[in-house]
Amino acid sequence: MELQNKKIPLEQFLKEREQVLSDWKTGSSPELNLDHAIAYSKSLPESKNLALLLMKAKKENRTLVQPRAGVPVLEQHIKLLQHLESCGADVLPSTIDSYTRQNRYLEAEKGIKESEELGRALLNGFPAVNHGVEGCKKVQESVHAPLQARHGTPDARLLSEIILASGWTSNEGGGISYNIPYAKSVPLETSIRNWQYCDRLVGYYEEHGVHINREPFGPLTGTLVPPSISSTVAICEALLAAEQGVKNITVGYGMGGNIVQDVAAIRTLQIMTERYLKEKGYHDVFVSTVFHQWMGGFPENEAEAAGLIAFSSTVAALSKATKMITKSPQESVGIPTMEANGYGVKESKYIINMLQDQQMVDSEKLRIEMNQIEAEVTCLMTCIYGAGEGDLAKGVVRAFEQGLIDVPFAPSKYNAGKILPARDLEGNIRILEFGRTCFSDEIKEFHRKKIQERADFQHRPISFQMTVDDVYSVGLGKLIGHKK
Amino acid sequence: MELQNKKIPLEQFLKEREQVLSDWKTGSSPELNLDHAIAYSKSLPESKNLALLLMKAKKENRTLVQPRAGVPVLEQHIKLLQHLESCGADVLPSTIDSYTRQNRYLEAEKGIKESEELGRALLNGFPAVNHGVEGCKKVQESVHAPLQARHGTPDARLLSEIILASGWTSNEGGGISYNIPYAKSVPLETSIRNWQYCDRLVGYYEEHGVHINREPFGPLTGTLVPPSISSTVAICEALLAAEQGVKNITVGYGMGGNIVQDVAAIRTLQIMTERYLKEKGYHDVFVSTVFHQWMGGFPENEAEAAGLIAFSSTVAALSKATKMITKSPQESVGIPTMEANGYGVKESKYIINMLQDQQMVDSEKLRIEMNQIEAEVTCLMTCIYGAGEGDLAKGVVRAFEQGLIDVPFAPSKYNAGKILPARDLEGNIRILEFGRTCFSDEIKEFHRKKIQERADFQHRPISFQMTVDDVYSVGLGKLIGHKK
Amino acid sequence: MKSIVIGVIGSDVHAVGNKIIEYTLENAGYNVVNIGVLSSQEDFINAAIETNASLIMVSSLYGHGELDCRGMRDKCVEAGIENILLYVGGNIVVGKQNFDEVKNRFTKMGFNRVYPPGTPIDQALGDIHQDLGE
Amino acid sequence: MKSIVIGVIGSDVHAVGNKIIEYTLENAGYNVVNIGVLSSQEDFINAAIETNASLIMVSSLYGHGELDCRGMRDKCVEAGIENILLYVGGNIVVGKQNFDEVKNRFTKMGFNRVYPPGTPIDQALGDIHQDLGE
Ligand code: B12
Ligand code: B12
Repeated sequence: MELQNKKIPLEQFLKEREQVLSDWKTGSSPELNLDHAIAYSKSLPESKNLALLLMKAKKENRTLVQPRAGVPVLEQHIKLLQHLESCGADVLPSTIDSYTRQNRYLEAEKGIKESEELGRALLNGFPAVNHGVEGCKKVQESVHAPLQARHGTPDARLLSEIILASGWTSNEGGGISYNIPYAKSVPLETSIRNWQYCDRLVGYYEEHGVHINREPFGPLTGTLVPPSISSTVAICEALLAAEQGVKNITVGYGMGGNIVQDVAAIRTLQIMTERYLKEKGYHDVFVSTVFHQWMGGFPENEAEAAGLIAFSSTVAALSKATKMITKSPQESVGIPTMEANGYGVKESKYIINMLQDQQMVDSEKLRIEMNQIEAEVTCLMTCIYGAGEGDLAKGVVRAFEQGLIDVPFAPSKYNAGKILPARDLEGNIRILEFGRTCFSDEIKEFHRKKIQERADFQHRPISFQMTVDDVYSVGLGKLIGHKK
Repeated sequence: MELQNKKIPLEQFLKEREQVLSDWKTGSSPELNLDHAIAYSKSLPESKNLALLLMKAKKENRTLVQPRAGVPVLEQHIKLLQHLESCGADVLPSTIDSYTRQNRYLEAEKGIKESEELGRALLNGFPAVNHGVEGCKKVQESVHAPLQARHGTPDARLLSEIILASGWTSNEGGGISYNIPYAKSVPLETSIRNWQYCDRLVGYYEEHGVHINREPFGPLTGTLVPPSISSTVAICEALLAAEQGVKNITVGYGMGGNIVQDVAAIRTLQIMTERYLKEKGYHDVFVSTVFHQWMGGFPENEAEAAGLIAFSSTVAALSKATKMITKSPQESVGIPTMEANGYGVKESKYIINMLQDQQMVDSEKLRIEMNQIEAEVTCLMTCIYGAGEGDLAKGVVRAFEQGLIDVPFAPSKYNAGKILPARDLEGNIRILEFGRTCFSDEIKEFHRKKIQERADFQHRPISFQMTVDDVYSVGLGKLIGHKK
Repeated sequence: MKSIVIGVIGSDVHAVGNKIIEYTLENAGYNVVNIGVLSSQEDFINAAIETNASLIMVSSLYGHGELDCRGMRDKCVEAGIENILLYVGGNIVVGKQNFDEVKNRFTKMGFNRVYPPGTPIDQALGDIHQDLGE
Repeated sequence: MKSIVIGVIGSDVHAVGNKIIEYTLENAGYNVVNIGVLSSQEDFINAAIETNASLIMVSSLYGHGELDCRGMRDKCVEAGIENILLYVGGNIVVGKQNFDEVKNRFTKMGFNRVYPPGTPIDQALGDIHQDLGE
């Protein structure tokens, strides 16, 4: 059937569902009966519902704190989450391992077993599908804060079924953001279609009175992504989700490093997502934002990493994003120990609390940067709808196919990979090479001017070496890359 | 002889000098011969001169990083400084112990001996006078960065002689800032007179071609000091120093916690110090600024403390202060280990480097805060000159006597101690109780309004309890104190 | 109303905690005799004798506490107030040290209660209440 | 011009380092055969055979390196390229582990060089140069 941005009819959804649940043995759990799952979800306290918590936080102008965390063995995972909660995490994650993300449940099974035997983790996350509803419910019942699945799965249908039936109230991802940065050869049609299912499932829960939050993955490749690119993807995914009945969406952004650009990005993202939703007829969707602490290569030294974490938190607090995802001082080395992860939470929470009553001051400069992002997003959105002849889902597929939108450093072969970012003299992320992206001449001129200023200042030619230097720079302790 | 703001005549200075040098046995070192000391200082490389380094940093719009550090045993102290240098400190300190600060050299001697015997430090700093020129020179010759003495000594004449003869190129302190927060019953006349000597000594070096930096101690009690109070003290000390021939002055400020107020304070301090120096006829004095990371009670948890250090660094970087003094994650517990101190330096330096190309954006709000501080400082300076009938030294003594200027929480009985600070709704430090300070009615009205807003918001009466809550708050993880 | 002598010992000028201790103890209903910063052992003892105090609370923040507090109990004995309660708190030694050992050192010196860094005065109110039995 | 096969093994999609390695090795004068992310052991080996490569550089960033790399040397032997150089680098195990032990594990698997986290490709150029002897 041809992909289109259209709510999946109930029967079709239920029919597909049978197939999805038969994918792996844990799909046959009686707990996956929808009536049962809805009843169970309704029996949980409101304080465990992320959709509600986000509404509350946004009203209070507060920024919630959430780490990433997941280990293969169930008991260890519970212990980990309880520790993070005690460190002040407002929202708890379960980061899913990479085999599960690729639907390789057999390998995940092996990974769990070996991790148990060797007494050390061999998987990089929590294999939720293998643990099934029974395991995931146990996790949920062992903590107080709302739970969210965080992954990177092009086909997360079974995973989504399992976590929602377990009382987890949020699912990260989307047909673009969990494909382009996370896969090599999954067609966008396929991942978008699969995520329509995931969103439809959330829509089903909503129709039956259970609020569920959905969060497109904002940072994409985490590496020098211009704010307008990531915002456009987030807005598209918000619109696709809303069509399937999602009512509570958190759009995300990965910190760039220039404070003004970062705050401008969060503010614009909130405003434009709401605007597009309204414009397209989705009037009852609640929108909030999530700010990711620096998502690119981290410094190796733990003191420096701790500095970067607090700096990220400062910017998040000033932006008044509704939620912030934390890193740990061990980021550059590997999956953090429980203690290191808790350290990141404690440190981040401290800064958020300290800055509770301050926000970025309005200025001409901030306004200019917001206008710039707005103009760029508008440009991209217009050409996506154009490419789809009015249909967003088709538009997204074709726009990527034609390189009209392009994500830097993405592994997917369905991404053009021609765009090259680089920083300007103040560290703002700009575009050095546009590929076939459909930005207007005016926008291109703006970026060229900014990059030229830097080239002049650094006495160097404009080239990929600039981008490379910028990829390394934050890890080496500077925002703007310098020639070696 | 009556105290006045007048350069000490050379003969008088040299006569007094004989007495000063006879205070303790190390004063008789032949290295203290002025010709010899000047020749030695001139033989040192420019890179070891803090006055020059500050000029360079200011030109490059860079913020230098300096920790506090001092241990009693010479070899340990050298090891400590070398470690801090390897962590990236641009300027090295030697924090002097508290017995030396009170000129109790006999007790310091005991402390050194016991520290050596027990293998752990019993003194809270480096007893420079006891170690004498020989020891202090050895310290200086063991490192590459410029050295500065940091202390809190009302009578630092002998100490100053020893460190300058040892090739240290900066001395922190001043007749007000090293008395009011650091003493109980030393009359201001005495400490100002003693610091005129210290400044005259620097003047002597300058006259003989050796640049020496002087740094009034900006943060005072480190506890909720309104920016206009600390700025006024800094400006007075800059003027008193300039009169004695000092040519390179770094005025300081301890972070308050509201980003806008903090940046406004540093900017205003730079501008107004320069303005007053010019106005009073000192045309060739180079002024720079130093930002102190949070100087009040620190959080106990090391992750939180690390957060506060990076947050402080972020504000310092945005303010473009010429130098920043760092703290360690062990601040609330005790003198840090070498490693913890180095951690603070590394973390801080990382943030300074990251933010090298960004600064606080101009805004209406920033301008208002700067104007406010300017108006308050002008008010205080005018009434200090008035109290002294035109003589600054006399004016300072009388203004403190009459409580026209008043430092919160200061131990000195020569400070009125009637002023009470508290934060407003955005965390700016305002004045809750004015005592007899000579602020204009307009200024008082402004503060009252701000404090009233907070009282209304927090549903509480305006009282000392507000101040108390604010003293505890940062240590407990909030900027603005809340009722328990 | 029982009297408590408070102050900061030795060459220590940390005044903030001292002011807050005074305020807190007065609010808790004690007669507070505050001898302030830079106080010697003798200053504490004289104040205690003059005011017939039941408790001396020594603050030491700056690290020299160990040197400054030695022999204080002996001086109390000499002055005829051998049974007076002695508390010490603040940041009483240099640096981060194992607190059990620190406590041991000060207990041996004759202090009845020894508090680790970061114990705000409010947390000691229970002890005071218990020891003074009011 | 010697050929080097590069790629990211297993279910790993970290693409940034891979692109930079390609760029750096080409600048250093090698013929780079980049099989990209999500590559199996077979993909590496087939590419090496096809291009007559002297060295396979395996990247593993995501933590499953230990599971993904096992048996790779045996597969090389089976495929008749038993003498090919095998390097591995990135963040090759889960979490912060003692690197000597990690190195040992991978050496036993038959890797000629094993790099700790945070070793940028530039730092390995010397080794490559030495091992390929050009
Ligand atoms: C950016 C990033 C991402 C992006 C990647 C986008 C993309 N498609 O490329 C996103 C956000 C999508 C992502 C996803 C995930 N990531 Co990731 N990611 C990072 C991060 C922050 C930076 C990586 C990077 O690009 N660095 C810059 C490049 C230039 O450096 P590099 O990759 O290290 O490569 C250089 C060197 O390592 C070396 N090198 C590499 N290979 C080889 C081989 C040889 C032989 C030699 C000599 C040298 C060498 O040369 C390269 C160039 O100089 C790192 C942490 C860090 N380093 O700070 C985590 C990190 C690699 N990710 C990690 C994990 C676990 C994941 C996820 C599972 C999600 C999660 N749990 O958080 C998923 C995995 C998805 C998957 N299936 O692979 C972990 C791996 C943990 C471990 N090994 O214990 C890390 C270390 C973070 C952490 N501490 O938890 N990630
Ligand atoms: C503000 C401050 C200053 C100000 C003090 C201004 C003034 N005159 O009051 C200034 C900047 C002048 C200063 C100077 C110095 N300081 Co100072 N200072 C601090 C700081 C940051 C906060 C202290 C404070 O006011 N806290 C808020 C109040 C409310 O808390 P408090 O003082 O801890 O008191 C509470 C509790 O401790 C408790 N308490 C106190 N006494 C007692 C007694 C009993 C019996 C009980 C039950 C409870 C109790 O109740 C109080 C109220 O709740 C601390 C570190 C920290 N805590 O974060 C360092 C600190 C105390 N200072 C220190 C030092 C070393 C110095 C200096 C020598 C300079 C230096 N090397 O940096 C000089 C010493 C000068 C001197 N001769 O005393 C060290 C002490 C080191 C140690 N013990 O190992 C500390 C711990 C910092 C550090 N980590 O190096 N300091």
